[in-house]
Amino acid sequence: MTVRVQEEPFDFGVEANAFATGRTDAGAVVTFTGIVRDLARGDLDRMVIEHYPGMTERALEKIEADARARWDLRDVLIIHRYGAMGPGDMIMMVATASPHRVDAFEAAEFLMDFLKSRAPFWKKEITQSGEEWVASKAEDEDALSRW
Amino acid sequence: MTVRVQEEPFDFGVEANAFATGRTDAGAVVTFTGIVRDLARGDLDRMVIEHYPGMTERALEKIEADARARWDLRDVLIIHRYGAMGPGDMIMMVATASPHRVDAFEAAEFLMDFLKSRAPFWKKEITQSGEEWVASKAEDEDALSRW
Amino acid sequence: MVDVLYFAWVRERIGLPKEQVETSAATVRDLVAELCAREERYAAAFADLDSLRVALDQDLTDFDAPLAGVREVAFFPPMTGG
Amino acid sequence: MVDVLYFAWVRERIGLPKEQVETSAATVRDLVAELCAREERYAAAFADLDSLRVALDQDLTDFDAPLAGVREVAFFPPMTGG
Repeated sequence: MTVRVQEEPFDFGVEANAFATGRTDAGAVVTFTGIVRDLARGDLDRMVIEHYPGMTERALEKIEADARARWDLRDVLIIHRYGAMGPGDMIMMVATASPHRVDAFEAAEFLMDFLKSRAPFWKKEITQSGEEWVASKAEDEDALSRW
Repeated sequence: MTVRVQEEPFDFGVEANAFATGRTDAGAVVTFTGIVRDLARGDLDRMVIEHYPGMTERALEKIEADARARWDLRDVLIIHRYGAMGPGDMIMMVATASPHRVDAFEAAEFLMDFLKSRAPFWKKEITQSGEEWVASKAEDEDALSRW
Repeated sequence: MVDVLYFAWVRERIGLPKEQVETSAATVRDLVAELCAREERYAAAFADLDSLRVALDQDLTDFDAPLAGVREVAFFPPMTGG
Repeated sequence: MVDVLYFAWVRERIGLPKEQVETSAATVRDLVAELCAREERYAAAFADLDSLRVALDQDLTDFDAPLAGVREVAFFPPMTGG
Protein backbone atom coordinates (compact mmCIF):
# COMPACT_ATOMS: atom_id res chain seq x y z
CA MET A 1 0.00 0.00 0.00
CA THR A 2 1.73 3.15 -1.18
CA VAL A 3 0.75 6.83 -1.25
CA ARG A 4 3.16 9.30 -2.89
CA VAL A 5 2.70 13.06 -3.25
CA GLN A 6 5.50 14.52 -5.32
CA GLU A 7 6.51 17.39 -7.56
CA GLU A 8 8.67 15.37 -9.96
CA PRO A 9 7.20 13.39 -12.88
CA PHE A 10 6.63 9.65 -12.52
CA ASP A 11 6.94 6.97 -15.20
CA PHE A 12 3.49 5.41 -15.58
CA GLY A 13 4.79 2.30 -17.36
CA VAL A 14 7.50 1.65 -14.79
CA GLU A 15 5.06 2.15 -11.91
CA ALA A 16 2.41 -0.02 -13.60
CA ASN A 17 4.89 -2.83 -14.18
CA ALA A 18 6.32 -2.64 -10.66
CA PHE A 19 2.78 -2.84 -9.32
CA ALA A 20 1.54 -5.72 -11.49
CA THR A 21 4.59 -7.86 -12.20
CA GLY A 22 5.01 -11.23 -10.54
CA ARG A 23 1.73 -11.07 -8.67
CA THR A 24 0.28 -14.55 -8.10
CA ASP A 25 -2.25 -13.56 -5.42
CA ALA A 26 -4.39 -11.16 -7.44
CA GLY A 27 -5.44 -11.84 -11.01
CA ALA A 28 -6.92 -8.40 -11.63
CA VAL A 29 -5.03 -5.10 -11.78
CA VAL A 30 -6.76 -1.82 -12.67
CA THR A 31 -4.99 1.50 -13.19
CA PHE A 32 -6.33 4.99 -13.71
CA THR A 33 -4.10 7.77 -15.01
CA GLY A 34 -4.99 11.45 -15.13
CA ILE A 35 -3.34 13.44 -17.91
CA VAL A 36 -3.22 17.22 -18.46
CA ARG A 37 -5.68 17.92 -21.29
CA ASP A 38 -5.22 20.81 -23.59
CA LEU A 39 -8.04 23.41 -23.53
CA ALA A 40 -10.70 23.45 -26.25
CA ARG A 41 -8.91 26.47 -27.72
CA GLY A 42 -5.66 24.50 -27.81
CA ASP A 43 -3.75 27.21 -25.95
CA LEU A 44 -2.95 25.72 -22.55
CA ASP A 45 0.55 26.77 -21.61
CA ARG A 46 0.71 24.87 -18.34
CA MET A 47 -1.28 23.60 -15.40
CA VAL A 48 -0.14 24.35 -11.85
CA ILE A 49 -1.39 22.20 -8.99
CA GLU A 50 -1.35 23.56 -5.46
CA HIS A 51 -1.82 21.26 -2.49
CA TYR A 52 -1.94 21.31 1.31
CA PRO A 53 1.18 19.48 2.52
CA GLY A 54 0.38 17.21 5.43
CA MET A 55 -3.37 17.18 4.89
CA THR A 56 -2.89 15.78 1.38
CA GLU A 57 -1.06 12.65 2.57
CA ARG A 58 -3.54 12.27 5.43
CA ALA A 59 -6.56 12.54 3.12
CA LEU A 60 -5.10 10.10 0.56
CA GLU A 61 -4.22 7.57 3.26
CA LYS A 62 -7.75 7.74 4.64
CA ILE A 63 -9.27 7.23 1.17
CA GLU A 64 -6.94 4.29 0.59
CA ALA A 65 -7.78 2.72 3.98
CA ASP A 66 -11.51 3.15 3.28
CA ALA A 67 -11.09 1.35 -0.05
CA ARG A 68 -9.17 -1.51 1.57
CA ALA A 69 -11.86 -1.91 4.22
CA ARG A 70 -14.51 -2.18 1.56
CA TRP A 71 -13.01 -4.40 -1.15
CA ASP A 72 -10.71 -7.43 -1.26
CA LEU A 73 -7.55 -5.60 -2.27
CA ARG A 74 -4.06 -7.10 -2.20
CA ASP A 75 -2.38 -3.81 -3.05
CA VAL A 76 -3.15 -0.15 -3.72
CA LEU A 77 -0.96 2.58 -5.19
CA ILE A 78 -1.72 6.32 -5.31
CA ILE A 79 0.69 8.83 -6.87
CA HIS A 80 -0.31 12.49 -7.23
CA ARG A 81 1.88 15.32 -8.46
CA TYR A 82 1.80 19.01 -7.60
CA GLY A 83 3.55 21.96 -9.21
CA ALA A 84 3.72 22.87 -12.89
CA MET A 85 3.04 20.50 -15.78
CA GLY A 86 2.24 20.80 -19.49
CA PRO A 87 -0.39 19.33 -21.83
CA GLY A 88 0.05 15.54 -22.09
CA ASP A 89 1.91 15.28 -18.78
CA MET A 90 0.65 12.77 -16.26
CA ILE A 91 -0.88 14.30 -13.14
CA MET A 92 -1.62 11.24 -11.07
CA MET A 93 -2.33 7.54 -11.09
CA VAL A 94 -4.02 4.97 -8.91
CA ALA A 95 -3.67 1.19 -9.17
CA THR A 96 -5.59 -1.60 -7.45
CA ALA A 97 -4.89 -5.35 -7.31
CA SER A 98 -7.54 -7.88 -6.33
CA PRO A 99 -8.42 -11.52 -6.93
CA HIS A 100 -11.72 -10.23 -8.39
CA ARG A 101 -12.03 -7.90 -11.35
CA VAL A 102 -15.16 -6.20 -9.98
CA ASP A 103 -13.31 -5.33 -6.75
CA ALA A 104 -10.32 -3.95 -8.64
CA PHE A 105 -12.57 -1.77 -10.84
CA GLU A 106 -14.89 -0.54 -8.10
CA ALA A 107 -12.05 0.28 -5.72
CA ALA A 108 -10.23 2.27 -8.44
CA GLU A 109 -13.40 4.25 -9.19
CA PHE A 110 -13.95 4.87 -5.48
CA LEU A 111 -10.37 6.11 -5.06
CA MET A 112 -10.80 8.46 -8.00
CA ASP A 113 -14.17 9.81 -6.87
CA PHE A 114 -12.86 10.67 -3.40
CA LEU A 115 -9.51 11.88 -4.63
CA LYS A 116 -11.30 14.35 -6.95
CA SER A 117 -13.25 16.13 -4.23
CA ARG A 118 -11.78 15.13 -0.88
CA ALA A 119 -8.02 15.42 -1.34
CA PRO A 120 -6.72 19.01 -1.04
CA PHE A 121 -5.45 19.72 -4.56
CA TRP A 122 -6.36 22.74 -6.66
CA LYS A 123 -5.66 23.11 -10.37
CA LYS A 124 -4.93 26.34 -12.15
CA GLU A 125 -4.80 26.63 -15.93
CA ILE A 126 -2.38 29.13 -17.42
CA THR A 127 -2.62 30.42 -20.99
CA GLN A 128 -1.10 33.37 -22.87
CA SER A 129 -4.20 35.37 -22.02
CA GLY A 130 -4.22 34.73 -18.28
CA GLU A 131 -4.73 32.19 -15.58
CA GLU A 132 -7.79 30.59 -14.08
CA TRP A 133 -8.53 28.23 -11.20
CA VAL A 134 -10.37 25.13 -12.40
CA ALA A 135 -13.88 25.12 -10.91
CA SER A 136 -15.11 22.02 -9.13
CA LYS A 137 -17.97 20.20 -10.84
CA ALA A 138 -21.30 19.41 -9.19
CA GLU A 139 -21.12 15.97 -10.85
CA ASP A 140 -17.87 15.23 -8.98
CA GLU A 141 -19.54 15.95 -5.65
CA ASP A 142 -22.59 13.93 -6.74
CA ALA A 143 -20.36 10.98 -7.65
CA LEU A 144 -19.61 10.44 -3.95
CA SER A 145 -23.22 9.55 -3.20
CA ARG A 146 -22.95 6.21 -5.01
CA TRP A 147 -20.57 4.85 -2.37
CA MET B 1 -7.81 1.32 -31.92
CA THR B 2 -5.78 -1.85 -31.67
CA VAL B 3 -6.66 -5.51 -31.14
CA ARG B 4 -3.81 -8.01 -30.79
CA VAL B 5 -4.09 -11.76 -30.24
CA GLN B 6 -0.66 -13.27 -29.70
CA GLU B 7 1.24 -16.16 -28.17
CA GLU B 8 4.29 -14.16 -27.05
CA PRO B 9 4.36 -12.18 -23.80
CA PHE B 10 3.72 -8.44 -23.86
CA ASP B 11 5.27 -5.77 -21.64
CA PHE B 12 2.42 -4.17 -19.71
CA GLY B 13 4.44 -1.07 -18.75
CA VAL B 14 5.65 -0.45 -22.30
CA GLU B 15 2.13 -0.90 -23.70
CA ALA B 16 0.60 1.28 -20.98
CA ASN B 17 3.11 4.07 -21.63
CA ALA B 18 2.74 3.86 -25.40
CA PHE B 19 -1.02 4.12 -24.95
CA ALA B 20 -1.07 7.00 -22.47
CA THR B 21 1.97 9.11 -23.26
CA GLY B 22 1.62 12.48 -24.94
CA ARG B 23 -2.17 12.37 -25.08
CA THR B 24 -3.67 15.86 -24.92
CA ASP B 25 -7.15 14.88 -26.12
CA ALA B 26 -8.16 12.51 -23.32
CA GLY B 27 -7.40 13.20 -19.68
CA ALA B 28 -8.48 9.78 -18.42
CA VAL B 29 -6.78 6.47 -19.15
CA VAL B 30 -7.93 3.20 -17.55
CA THR B 31 -6.16 -0.13 -17.90
CA PHE B 32 -7.14 -3.62 -16.80
CA THR B 33 -4.59 -6.42 -16.69
CA GLY B 34 -5.38 -10.10 -16.17
CA ILE B 35 -2.64 -12.11 -14.45
CA VAL B 36 -2.32 -15.90 -14.01
CA ARG B 37 -3.21 -16.57 -10.36
CA ASP B 38 -1.77 -19.50 -8.53
CA LEU B 39 -4.29 -22.07 -7.27
CA ALA B 40 -5.40 -22.06 -3.63
CA ARG B 41 -3.16 -25.13 -3.13
CA GLY B 42 -0.22 -23.17 -4.59
CA ASP B 43 0.58 -25.91 -7.11
CA LEU B 44 -0.27 -24.42 -10.49
CA ASP B 45 2.38 -25.51 -12.95
CA ARG B 46 1.02 -23.59 -15.91
CA MET B 47 -2.09 -22.29 -17.60
CA VAL B 48 -2.74 -23.05 -21.25
CA ILE B 49 -5.14 -20.87 -23.22
CA GLU B 50 -6.76 -22.21 -26.36
CA HIS B 51 -8.54 -19.91 -28.79
CA TYR B 52 -10.38 -19.93 -32.10
CA PRO B 53 -8.17 -18.14 -34.63
CA GLY B 54 -10.21 -15.85 -36.84
CA MET B 55 -13.27 -15.77 -34.63
CA THR B 56 -11.22 -14.38 -31.74
CA GLU B 57 -10.10 -11.28 -33.64
CA ARG B 58 -13.63 -10.87 -35.05
CA ALA B 59 -15.22 -11.09 -31.58
CA LEU B 60 -12.73 -8.68 -30.01
CA GLU B 61 -13.16 -6.17 -32.82
CA LYS B 62 -16.93 -6.29 -32.41
CA ILE B 63 -16.67 -5.77 -28.62
CA GLU B 64 -14.31 -2.86 -29.20
CA ALA B 65 -16.60 -1.28 -31.82
CA ASP B 66 -19.58 -1.66 -29.47
CA ALA B 67 -17.65 0.12 -26.71
CA ARG B 68 -16.66 2.96 -29.05
CA ALA B 69 -20.28 3.40 -30.16
CA ARG B 70 -21.37 3.70 -26.56
CA TRP B 71 -18.77 5.89 -24.86
CA ASP B 72 -16.65 8.89 -25.86
CA LEU B 73 -13.39 7.02 -26.41
CA ARG B 74 -10.33 8.49 -28.10
CA ASP B 75 -8.49 5.17 -28.11
CA VAL B 76 -8.89 1.52 -27.16
CA LEU B 77 -6.31 -1.25 -26.86
CA ILE B 78 -6.97 -4.97 -26.39
CA ILE B 79 -4.14 -7.51 -26.12
CA HIS B 80 -4.90 -11.17 -25.31
CA ARG B 81 -2.42 -14.03 -25.23
CA TYR B 82 -2.93 -17.72 -25.96
CA GLY B 83 -0.66 -20.71 -25.33
CA ALA B 84 1.19 -21.62 -22.14
CA MET B 85 1.94 -19.24 -19.28
CA GLY B 86 2.98 -19.54 -15.63
CA PRO B 87 1.74 -18.04 -12.34
CA GLY B 88 2.28 -14.27 -12.31
CA ASP B 89 2.40 -14.01 -16.11
CA MET B 90 0.13 -11.49 -17.78
CA ILE B 91 -2.68 -12.98 -19.81
CA MET B 92 -4.25 -9.91 -21.31
CA MET B 93 -4.84 -6.20 -20.98
CA VAL B 94 -7.32 -3.60 -22.12
CA ALA B 95 -6.85 0.16 -22.08
CA THR B 96 -9.31 2.98 -22.72
CA ALA B 97 -8.71 6.72 -23.17
CA SER B 98 -11.47 9.29 -22.82
CA PRO B 99 -11.94 12.93 -21.91
CA HIS B 100 -14.21 11.69 -19.08
CA ARG B 101 -13.14 9.35 -16.30
CA VAL B 102 -16.56 7.69 -16.06
CA ASP B 103 -16.44 6.81 -19.77
CA ALA B 104 -12.93 5.38 -19.48
CA PHE B 105 -13.93 3.24 -16.49
CA GLU B 106 -17.26 2.03 -17.83
CA ALA B 107 -15.85 1.17 -21.25
CA ALA B 108 -13.01 -0.84 -19.68
CA GLU B 109 -15.50 -2.78 -17.54
CA PHE B 110 -17.71 -3.37 -20.57
CA LEU B 111 -14.75 -4.65 -22.60
CA MET B 112 -13.79 -7.02 -19.78
CA ASP B 113 -17.32 -8.32 -19.22
CA PHE B 114 -17.78 -9.18 -22.89
CA LEU B 115 -14.25 -10.43 -23.36
CA LYS B 116 -14.79 -12.89 -20.48
CA SER B 117 -17.79 -14.65 -21.97
CA ARG B 118 -18.04 -13.65 -25.63
CA ALA B 119 -14.49 -13.99 -26.95
CA PRO B 120 -13.51 -17.59 -27.81
CA PHE B 121 -10.77 -18.30 -25.28
CA TRP B 122 -10.64 -21.33 -22.98
CA LYS B 123 -8.31 -21.73 -20.02
CA LYS B 124 -6.86 -24.98 -18.77
CA GLU B 125 -4.99 -25.29 -15.48
CA ILE B 126 -2.18 -27.81 -15.29
CA THR B 127 -0.76 -29.12 -12.01
CA GLN B 128 1.43 -32.10 -11.05
CA SER B 129 -1.74 -34.04 -10.35
CA GLY B 130 -3.47 -33.40 -13.66
CA GLU B 131 -5.16 -30.85 -15.81
CA GLU B 132 -8.55 -29.20 -15.72
CA TRP B 133 -10.52 -26.81 -17.94
CA VAL B 134 -11.55 -23.70 -16.03
CA ALA B 135 -15.34 -23.63 -15.71
CA SER B 136 -17.22 -20.52 -16.72
CA LYS B 137 -18.95 -18.66 -13.90
CA ALA B 138 -22.64 -17.83 -13.81
CA GLU B 139 -21.69 -14.39 -12.46
CA ASP B 140 -19.67 -13.70 -15.61
CA GLU B 141 -22.70 -14.38 -17.78
CA ASP B 142 -24.87 -12.33 -15.42
CA ALA B 143 -22.43 -9.40 -15.66
CA LEU B 144 -23.50 -8.88 -19.29
CA SER B 145 -27.03 -7.94 -18.28
CA ARG B 146 -25.92 -4.61 -16.82
CA TRP B 147 -25.01 -3.27 -20.26
CA MET C 1 -19.80 -30.26 -46.91
CA VAL C 2 -19.10 -28.13 -43.84
CA ASP C 3 -15.97 -27.72 -41.73
CA VAL C 4 -16.75 -28.70 -38.15
CA LEU C 5 -14.39 -27.39 -35.46
CA TYR C 6 -14.12 -28.45 -31.84
CA PHE C 7 -12.42 -26.57 -29.01
CA ALA C 8 -11.33 -27.21 -25.41
CA TRP C 9 -12.89 -30.27 -23.79
CA VAL C 10 -15.20 -30.82 -26.77
CA ARG C 11 -12.09 -31.25 -28.92
CA GLU C 12 -10.56 -33.60 -26.34
CA ARG C 13 -13.68 -35.79 -26.02
CA ILE C 14 -14.17 -36.08 -29.76
CA GLY C 15 -10.45 -36.51 -30.28
CA LEU C 16 -9.86 -34.10 -33.14
CA PRO C 17 -9.85 -30.35 -33.71
CA LYS C 18 -11.52 -30.26 -37.10
CA GLU C 19 -13.20 -32.42 -39.68
CA GLN C 20 -15.18 -32.11 -42.87
CA VAL C 21 -18.73 -33.40 -42.61
CA GLU C 22 -21.09 -34.32 -45.43
CA THR C 23 -24.50 -33.32 -44.16
CA SER C 24 -27.89 -32.15 -45.26
CA ALA C 25 -28.97 -31.25 -41.73
CA ALA C 26 -31.32 -28.27 -41.65
CA THR C 27 -30.24 -26.91 -38.28
CA VAL C 28 -27.33 -27.18 -35.85
CA ARG C 29 -29.48 -29.42 -33.65
CA ASP C 30 -30.00 -31.80 -36.60
CA LEU C 31 -26.25 -31.87 -37.28
CA VAL C 32 -25.59 -32.70 -33.63
CA ALA C 33 -28.08 -35.60 -33.87
CA GLU C 34 -26.30 -36.95 -36.97
CA LEU C 35 -22.90 -36.74 -35.23
CA CYS C 36 -24.19 -38.41 -32.05
CA ALA C 37 -25.57 -41.28 -34.11
CA ARG C 38 -22.10 -41.92 -35.56
CA GLU C 39 -20.02 -42.83 -32.52
CA GLU C 40 -20.09 -42.87 -28.75
CA ARG C 41 -17.42 -40.14 -28.42
CA TYR C 42 -19.74 -37.66 -30.17
CA ALA C 43 -22.66 -38.66 -27.96
CA ALA C 44 -20.41 -38.13 -24.93
CA ALA C 45 -19.29 -34.68 -26.11
CA PHE C 46 -22.81 -33.54 -26.95
CA ALA C 47 -24.56 -35.11 -23.95
CA ASP C 48 -25.51 -31.76 -22.43
CA LEU C 49 -26.18 -29.06 -25.00
CA ASP C 50 -26.74 -26.48 -22.23
CA SER C 51 -23.04 -26.72 -21.45
CA LEU C 52 -22.09 -26.09 -25.09
CA ARG C 53 -21.95 -23.11 -27.38
CA VAL C 54 -22.01 -23.02 -31.17
CA ALA C 55 -20.72 -20.56 -33.75
CA LEU C 56 -21.65 -20.51 -37.46
CA ASP C 57 -19.06 -18.91 -39.69
CA GLN C 58 -17.47 -17.45 -36.55
CA ASP C 59 -20.60 -15.83 -35.13
CA LEU C 60 -22.15 -17.13 -31.91
CA THR C 61 -25.64 -18.48 -32.42
CA ASP C 62 -27.99 -21.12 -30.98
CA PHE C 63 -28.71 -24.76 -31.73
CA ASP C 64 -31.86 -23.99 -33.72
CA ALA C 65 -30.00 -21.84 -36.24
CA PRO C 66 -30.32 -23.02 -39.88
CA LEU C 67 -27.23 -24.46 -41.59
CA ALA C 68 -28.05 -23.39 -45.15
CA GLY C 69 -25.05 -21.69 -46.75
CA VAL C 70 -22.85 -22.15 -43.68
CA ARG C 71 -19.22 -23.16 -44.30
CA GLU C 72 -17.86 -23.43 -40.76
CA VAL C 73 -19.53 -24.80 -37.64
CA ALA C 74 -17.72 -24.68 -34.28
CA PHE C 75 -18.65 -26.36 -31.01
CA PHE C 76 -17.10 -25.40 -27.68
CA PRO C 77 -17.79 -24.93 -23.97
CA PRO C 78 -18.69 -21.51 -22.51
CA MET C 79 -15.77 -19.16 -23.00
CA THR C 80 -13.36 -18.24 -20.21
CA GLY C 81 -11.27 -15.37 -21.53
CA GLY C 82 -9.91 -12.37 -19.69
CA MET D 1 -3.29 31.71 18.76
CA VAL D 2 -4.12 29.61 15.72
CA ASP D 3 -2.32 29.17 12.42
CA VAL D 4 -4.65 30.16 9.61
CA LEU D 5 -3.82 28.83 6.13
CA TYR D 6 -5.25 29.91 2.78
CA PHE D 7 -5.07 28.00 -0.50
CA ALA D 8 -5.76 28.61 -4.21
CA TRP D 9 -7.86 31.73 -4.93
CA VAL D 10 -8.51 32.30 -1.22
CA ARG D 11 -4.76 32.67 -0.77
CA GLU D 12 -4.58 35.00 -3.77
CA ARG D 13 -7.44 37.23 -2.60
CA ILE D 14 -6.14 37.52 0.94
CA GLY D 15 -2.60 37.90 -0.35
CA LEU D 16 -0.80 35.50 1.94
CA PRO D 17 -0.57 31.73 2.45
CA LYS D 18 -0.48 31.66 6.23
CA GLU D 19 -0.74 33.85 9.31
CA GLN D 20 -1.04 33.56 13.05
CA VAL D 21 -4.29 34.89 14.45
CA GLU D 22 -5.04 35.84 18.04
CA THR D 23 -8.66 34.89 18.49
CA SER D 24 -11.18 33.78 21.06
CA ALA D 25 -13.79 32.90 18.42
CA ALA D 26 -15.95 29.96 19.45
CA THR D 27 -16.57 28.58 15.96
CA VAL D 28 -15.11 28.80 12.46
CA ARG D 29 -17.98 31.09 11.50
CA ASP D 30 -17.05 33.48 14.35
CA LEU D 31 -13.42 33.49 13.23
CA VAL D 32 -14.51 34.31 9.67
CA ALA D 33 -16.57 37.25 11.01
CA GLU D 34 -13.53 38.54 12.92
CA LEU D 35 -11.34 38.29 9.83
CA CYS D 36 -13.92 39.98 7.59
CA ALA D 37 -14.15 42.89 10.07
CA ARG D 38 -10.40 43.46 9.72
CA GLU D 39 -9.96 44.37 6.07
CA GLU D 40 -11.77 44.39 2.76
CA ARG D 41 -9.60 41.64 1.22
CA TYR D 42 -10.87 39.19 3.88
CA ALA D 43 -14.46 40.23 3.28
CA ALA D 44 -13.88 39.66 -0.46
CA ALA D 45 -12.39 36.22 0.07
CA PHE D 46 -15.14 35.11 2.47
CA ALA D 47 -18.07 36.72 0.61
CA ASP D 48 -19.67 33.38 -0.28
CA LEU D 49 -19.10 30.68 2.32
CA ASP D 50 -20.91 28.11 0.15
CA SER D 51 -18.00 28.30 -2.27
CA LEU D 52 -15.47 27.66 0.50
CA ARG D 53 -14.31 24.66 2.49
CA VAL D 54 -12.63 24.58 5.89
CA ALA D 55 -10.31 22.08 7.57
CA LEU D 56 -9.44 22.05 11.29
CA ASP D 57 -6.12 20.41 12.07
CA GLN D 58 -6.18 18.92 8.54
CA ASP D 59 -9.65 17.35 8.75
CA LEU D 60 -12.49 18.69 6.61
CA THR D 61 -15.33 20.07 8.68
CA ASP D 62 -18.04 22.78 8.49
CA PHE D 63 -18.27 26.42 9.48
CA ASP D 64 -20.15 25.68 12.70
CA ALA D 65 -17.36 23.50 14.09
CA PRO D 66 -15.95 24.68 17.47
CA LEU D 67 -12.40 26.06 17.51
CA ALA D 68 -11.50 25.01 21.08
CA GLY D 69 -8.12 23.25 21.09
CA VAL D 70 -7.58 23.70 17.34
CA ARG D 71 -4.06 24.67 16.22
CA GLU D 72 -4.49 24.92 12.45
CA VAL D 73 -7.40 26.30 10.45
CA ALA D 74 -7.34 26.16 6.63
CA PHE D 75 -9.67 27.87 4.16
CA PHE D 76 -9.84 26.89 0.50
CA PRO D 77 -12.18 26.42 -2.48
CA PRO D 78 -13.70 23.01 -3.33
CA MET D 79 -10.93 20.62 -4.25
CA THR D 80 -10.09 19.70 -7.84
CA GLY D 81 -7.67 16.79 -7.64
CA GLY D 82 -7.35 13.78 -9.90
